[in-house]
Amino acid sequence: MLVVRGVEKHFGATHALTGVDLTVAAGEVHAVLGENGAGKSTLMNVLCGAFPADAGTVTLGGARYAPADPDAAFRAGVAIVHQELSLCPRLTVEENLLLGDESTRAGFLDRRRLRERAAAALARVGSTTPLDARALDLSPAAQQLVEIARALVRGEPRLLILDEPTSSLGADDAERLFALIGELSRAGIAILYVSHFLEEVKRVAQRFTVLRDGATVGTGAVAETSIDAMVTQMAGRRVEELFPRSEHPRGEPLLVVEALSGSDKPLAASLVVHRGEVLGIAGLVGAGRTELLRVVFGLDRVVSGEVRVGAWRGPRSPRDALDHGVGLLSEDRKGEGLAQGLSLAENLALSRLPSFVRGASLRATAQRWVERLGIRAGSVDAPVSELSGGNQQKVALARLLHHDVDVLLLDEPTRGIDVRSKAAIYAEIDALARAGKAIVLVSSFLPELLGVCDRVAVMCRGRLGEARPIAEWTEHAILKEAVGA
Amino acid sequence: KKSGTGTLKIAVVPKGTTHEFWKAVHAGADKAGKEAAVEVIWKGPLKEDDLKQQIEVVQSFTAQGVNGIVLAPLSDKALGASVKGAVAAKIPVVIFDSDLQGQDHTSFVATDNRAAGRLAGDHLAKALGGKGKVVVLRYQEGSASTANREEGFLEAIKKSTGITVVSENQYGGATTESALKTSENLLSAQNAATGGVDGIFTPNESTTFGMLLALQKAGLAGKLKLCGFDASDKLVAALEKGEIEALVLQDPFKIGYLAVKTMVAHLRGTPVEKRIDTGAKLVTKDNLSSKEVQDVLHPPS
Amino acid sequence: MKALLAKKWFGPLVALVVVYAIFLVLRPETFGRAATLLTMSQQTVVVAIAAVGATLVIVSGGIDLSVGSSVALTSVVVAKLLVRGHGPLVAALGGCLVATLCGALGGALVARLKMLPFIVTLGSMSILRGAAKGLANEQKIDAPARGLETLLQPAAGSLRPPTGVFLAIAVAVLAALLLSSTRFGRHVFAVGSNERTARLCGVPVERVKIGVYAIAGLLAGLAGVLEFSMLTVGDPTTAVGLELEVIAAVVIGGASLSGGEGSILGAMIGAFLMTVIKTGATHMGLPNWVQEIVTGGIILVASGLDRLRRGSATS
Amino acid sequence: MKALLAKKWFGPLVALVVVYAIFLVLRPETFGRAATLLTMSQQTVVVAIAAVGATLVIVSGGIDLSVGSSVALTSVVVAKLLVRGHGPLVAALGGCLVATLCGALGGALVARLKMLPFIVTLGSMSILRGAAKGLANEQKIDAPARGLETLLQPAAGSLRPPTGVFLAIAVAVLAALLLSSTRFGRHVFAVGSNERTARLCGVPVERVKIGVYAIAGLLAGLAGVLEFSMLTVGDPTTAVGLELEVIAAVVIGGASLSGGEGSILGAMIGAFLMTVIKTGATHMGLPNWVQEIVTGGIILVASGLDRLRRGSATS
Ligand SMILES: Nc1ncnc2c1ncn2[C@@H]1O[C@H](COP(=O)(O)OP(=O)(O)OP(=O)(O)O)[C@@H](O)[C@H]1O
Ligand SMILES: Nc1ncnc2c1ncn2[C@@H]1O[C@H](COP(=O)(O)OP(=O)(O)OP(=O)(O)O)[C@@H](O)[C@H]1O
Ligand SMILES: [Mg+2]
Ligand SMILES: [Mg+2]
Repeated sequence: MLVVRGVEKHFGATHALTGVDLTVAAGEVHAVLGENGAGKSTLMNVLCGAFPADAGTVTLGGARYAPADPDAAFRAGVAIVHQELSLCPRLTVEENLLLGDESTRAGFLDRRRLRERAAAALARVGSTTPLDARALDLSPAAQQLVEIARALVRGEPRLLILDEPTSSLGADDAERLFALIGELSRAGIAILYVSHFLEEVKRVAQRFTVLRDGATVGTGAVAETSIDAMVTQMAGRRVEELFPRSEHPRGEPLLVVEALSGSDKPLAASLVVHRGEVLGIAGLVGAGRTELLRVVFGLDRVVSGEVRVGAWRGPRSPRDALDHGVGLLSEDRKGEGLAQGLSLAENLALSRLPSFVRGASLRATAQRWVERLGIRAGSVDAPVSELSGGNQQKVALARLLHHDVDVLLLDEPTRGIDVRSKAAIYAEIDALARAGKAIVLVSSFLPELLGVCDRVAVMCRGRLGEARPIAEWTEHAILKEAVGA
Repeated sequence: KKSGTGTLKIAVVPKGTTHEFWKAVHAGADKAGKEAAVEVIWKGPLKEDDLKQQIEVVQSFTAQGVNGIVLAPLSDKALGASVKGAVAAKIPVVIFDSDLQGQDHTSFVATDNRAAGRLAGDHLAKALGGKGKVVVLRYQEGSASTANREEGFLEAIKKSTGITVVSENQYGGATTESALKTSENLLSAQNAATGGVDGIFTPNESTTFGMLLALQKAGLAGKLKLCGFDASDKLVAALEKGEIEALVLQDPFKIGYLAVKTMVAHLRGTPVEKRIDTGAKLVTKDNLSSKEVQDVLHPPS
Repeated sequence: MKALLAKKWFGPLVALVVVYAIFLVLRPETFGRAATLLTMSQQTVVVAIAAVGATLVIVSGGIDLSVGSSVALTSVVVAKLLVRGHGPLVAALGGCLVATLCGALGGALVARLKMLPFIVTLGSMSILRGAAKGLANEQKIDAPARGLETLLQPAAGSLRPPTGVFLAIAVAVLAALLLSSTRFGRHVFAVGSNERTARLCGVPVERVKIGVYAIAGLLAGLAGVLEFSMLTVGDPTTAVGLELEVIAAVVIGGASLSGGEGSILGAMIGAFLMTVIKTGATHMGLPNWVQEIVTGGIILVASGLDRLRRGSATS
Repeated sequence: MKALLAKKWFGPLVALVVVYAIFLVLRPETFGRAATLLTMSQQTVVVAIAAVGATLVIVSGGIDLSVGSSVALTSVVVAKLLVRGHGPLVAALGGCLVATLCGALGGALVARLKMLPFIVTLGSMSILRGAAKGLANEQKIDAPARGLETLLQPAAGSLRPPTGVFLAIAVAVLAALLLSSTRFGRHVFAVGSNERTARLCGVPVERVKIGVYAIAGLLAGLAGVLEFSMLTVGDPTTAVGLELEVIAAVVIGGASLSGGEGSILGAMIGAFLMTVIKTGATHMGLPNWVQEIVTGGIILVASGLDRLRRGSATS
């Protein structure tokens, strides 16, 4: 069905793809694996016509395939869901869904038909988002579903590309997506699936191809390969334990939140985090975990309640919070976490600039963090938008580490991060706890919560449940509390 | 540092370049230049009435080293320094059209604007029979020559106790378009259609034409007595039709001609007078066809 | 009702009504007359038509600084053609054609060379102004209007608005339909909202941009024809600064200069609001400088209140 | 070398050198004189100083349309104070103070009420112009310059640039340092690049914005003092349209109107480029309309080539 031979792509001096081979059969779900910056998204962008390959050949269904632009790719039957959310923020869901393929009658938009098509596509992915909502008012999960629906709205594609589709989805939505993938592959559609969740890959994919440094280094059947083996291929060496956990004795209470309410969520949330402790917060998408962290940090409006860190009483403003050792990692790295136009070095130091800034020292600092977190970047002076998704996430995290706060509020810190780097980040979190920091970890990835946290609390419809030691939780217990049962 | 080529280079700097008045000045200057066999460089500010750009043009000519500068200053004070600079660089300056403070320039060639304004005022007072309501649509804030005309007009009109000036604080602005809009609003605000206005004074071409258009649109042309300034084909045609009561004409051709002539005379060592008046004429339907008026309207070129 | 409140043009509409009412109370005898309303609508026509084009451009994420020059050039071209003995229709079409070509050319630079709209239209603003002056020999061109003048002149004494006013309304309605009910219109919003996404969704971004600038050029041309009809001369120095007035109307009407947002109705309200302020101030006999302060103040207060209203609505 | 090519101001610098060289070849006797260079640098001073402020504003993601009015108001205030018998220093400081306050006030509206910079400065453009005219009693104010005139006038015959030129250079250097090497400067970039990120990182977004507009006001004031020094009268109608010239200089110098990008050096090159074009055209004896066409053409060609160059560098 799809045969890729020796495809290369470079951006200036960066060689993103240096020789990719890939074969996908009709009706096959084919996983593309690789570490952050390996070139997965670049390959997908080449396949969907976003930019041309510099070398190599692609055939689709036996015919030579070299789309001049995305529209040509659509017409050839290739649909894609991009890694980064990319809706038009001010347009409605319906307008976004049918963008570029509007139905018209006598030159005018056929509104009824448009709504029907949009509604059908949304129903297919199980989204309940109203058609008239504006994209910028949607949560990342809702936007992701709209994007998936958009890939299907023009009719069944021959090849569907999904670039980390579940990174911002909750478990429920992900389940529905897996079911949909099964259905599509049974109908003979080839699917390219990019993900850092190897358990997911195990479930949905039949075959996989591993990229490293822009080249294919291996391919195989999923059923015959263990997760460990995949990881080893990706990294080029064995990766030790995923969740390194050391003894970090719990100290005195550091962050105290009392009956904190935001304008919508959270509702009278209270919690205490001690030094040397990692507190996990679980919940469904839309439960208000993000809002909780934002209110604590002083980014969102407080309606009532109080936050204390030592003698400091807040929340007041992010500046104030940062000055008193509280830092937040945003879940929305594209829209909020990073200033895409600024360089890696500038982004990294932004919250902690000296009165007089020396470019050289900024770069030196950035270089240190690049090495410490294994960030793949051409240069620390290049705009952060040129980094791969996972590497951007690392930069956002590095900023918090560099600021050296005592209380870290981490919202989905490993979103889009490869397995090896995840392990490194978990080790980092562990080390921070040992150093007496207090950490709040919001995550939709349960193994992560169970593997890293000392205590876990579950949030449901704006209300925060009681935080209990990790030993008292199972995945099942968390899910049960999350749905409010 | 006279340029070696022999022909004298004289820069003529008007206040603007697109009003018909300046076109006639240009023609006069060119004619004088041709007669005296000197090169006339005509260069005004890009935007009409832009003081700063005019200063820049004068500075630029000074730096370039022309032989003489003939200037119609947009401000009687602000151009002083640039003129001083030119004179210090051994470039003599003749001022024309509007006056300049100080003694640096060689000569001043112009109409007496205040007297010209009085001419219009006296005529309008007479035409109205010494009573009625009069509107003055001013030209632009800070323009000295038109302000003098406006003051001269007011001075004369206020001598008639039967006449009240009902509006004198509106400015028409630099273009016909802005003058037209202001005129329309002014006419309706003063109830011109129902006898709220009897006479109007406008101090230059663009305000006169804008006001004329407004009157024509409101169907009031000819019913009110409009005294304007300067001439263009459309204004003269309106004068003939009786839509304009009177126009005060300066002789722009003569102004340009004399200004350059004066400069040439000075450069060639002939003594010139400090003040040269070029006069102004009041034109009505009656004397429109007279030879002296026709000479001003259609200068020999 | 809530839907109404959420409309971008609701704030400006309220401002318009309030300002109108204030002047009405202060000067009922003159400001309240039908003739005044008529004059105001006539005076708004040129800005309004140009603002329709500017709305498209701004919604698409661009900006057009050349509209004033384009209007002046058109008025000169029309006058030239009339002087040469062509009929009014030929003259008007000729003027519009020139303006459309200039717009499309600018659009091509923006779309194909990916030059910034601000710079492209700044350049063409200067070029078109120069061309107008050159073509007109740096003078106003007296031309026989051959009936074109009636576009913006009501039959004397009559209160029926002249053709130009209906023309402006027709243009606005058509453009509003274009924006809301055609594929092209949606693409304009999409390009302004997120150009990359639009491209990835197969929107012909370049063609959309060129189309938008060409339409804006055409409408600037139409505005130029009406400007000629108002002045009855081709004036190369007219409409200096019109671009700011036009952009102001569009922005006051709720458009965002970062693209993806804006409404024709809003722009029309914005354009009319400014005429009302100007006219009202003249009727009050306020000196020009007070007028300018009042105009600025109203712009600030109107959009400040709008901000406060929306702020309180969302939070 | 490659780093140099990547600089935003490299393209405009090449354009400047090329244009300068062309005029030098065409008019060596007059354009090549030191006096010409001196005159050009003097004539750039006002735009350059205002452009420094505008660069800050544009980098922060805003825009300032009020700079022309602010310059005019300052020139009037300075003249008024001199007429009242105050010394030159008091007059200059008084003028700058007024402009700074106006800037800060506008900044407060932008930052606190979240009003659009375009609308706020459009309003203040009108208000300040009106205030200038009112304060000046709708006339140019004749004032004893008391030495202020020497700021922009070289001693006759001397080729030493006047103080104003050095002042402009000093302002530019200080502002460049401010932008590149202080926390405030980096914050300005961050706010312009992504305001939400800036807030997340504890950047005091509101204070940064107010600061930026206040500095822009101060520099507009300084430009106004120099304008006075050039005119030696307080002129309420001066500097109409200066805002576009200033923004053009900044944008030609490589800034992006969507914020987060821009350089002081680039803006200075942009400002000087425009003076060179203007002066060169005068020396060539080109009529105004040709000059306008040439100016527009150079703007288009310079930035078009720049686009092509960068396009080929990245792909
Ligand atoms: N527009 C660009 N300009 C320059 N370099 C780029 C650009 N886009 C991607 N790159 C570089 O290409 C390489 C591959 O990036 P890509 O986005 O394909 O990685 P990825 O495998 O999708 O990683 P991730 O898992 O983090 O999403 C990276 O080194 C990245 O920095
Ligand atoms: N109606 C809305 N309008 C604007 N933003 C919204 C809206 N609903 C959700 N969001 C934003 O979407 C994000 C996620 O929403 P929420 O906090 O409710 O989910 P969550 O519990 O954090 O789940 P997850 O992190 O898994 O997405 C938040 O940043 C929130 O501000
Ligand atoms: Mg990727
Ligand atoms: Mg969340």
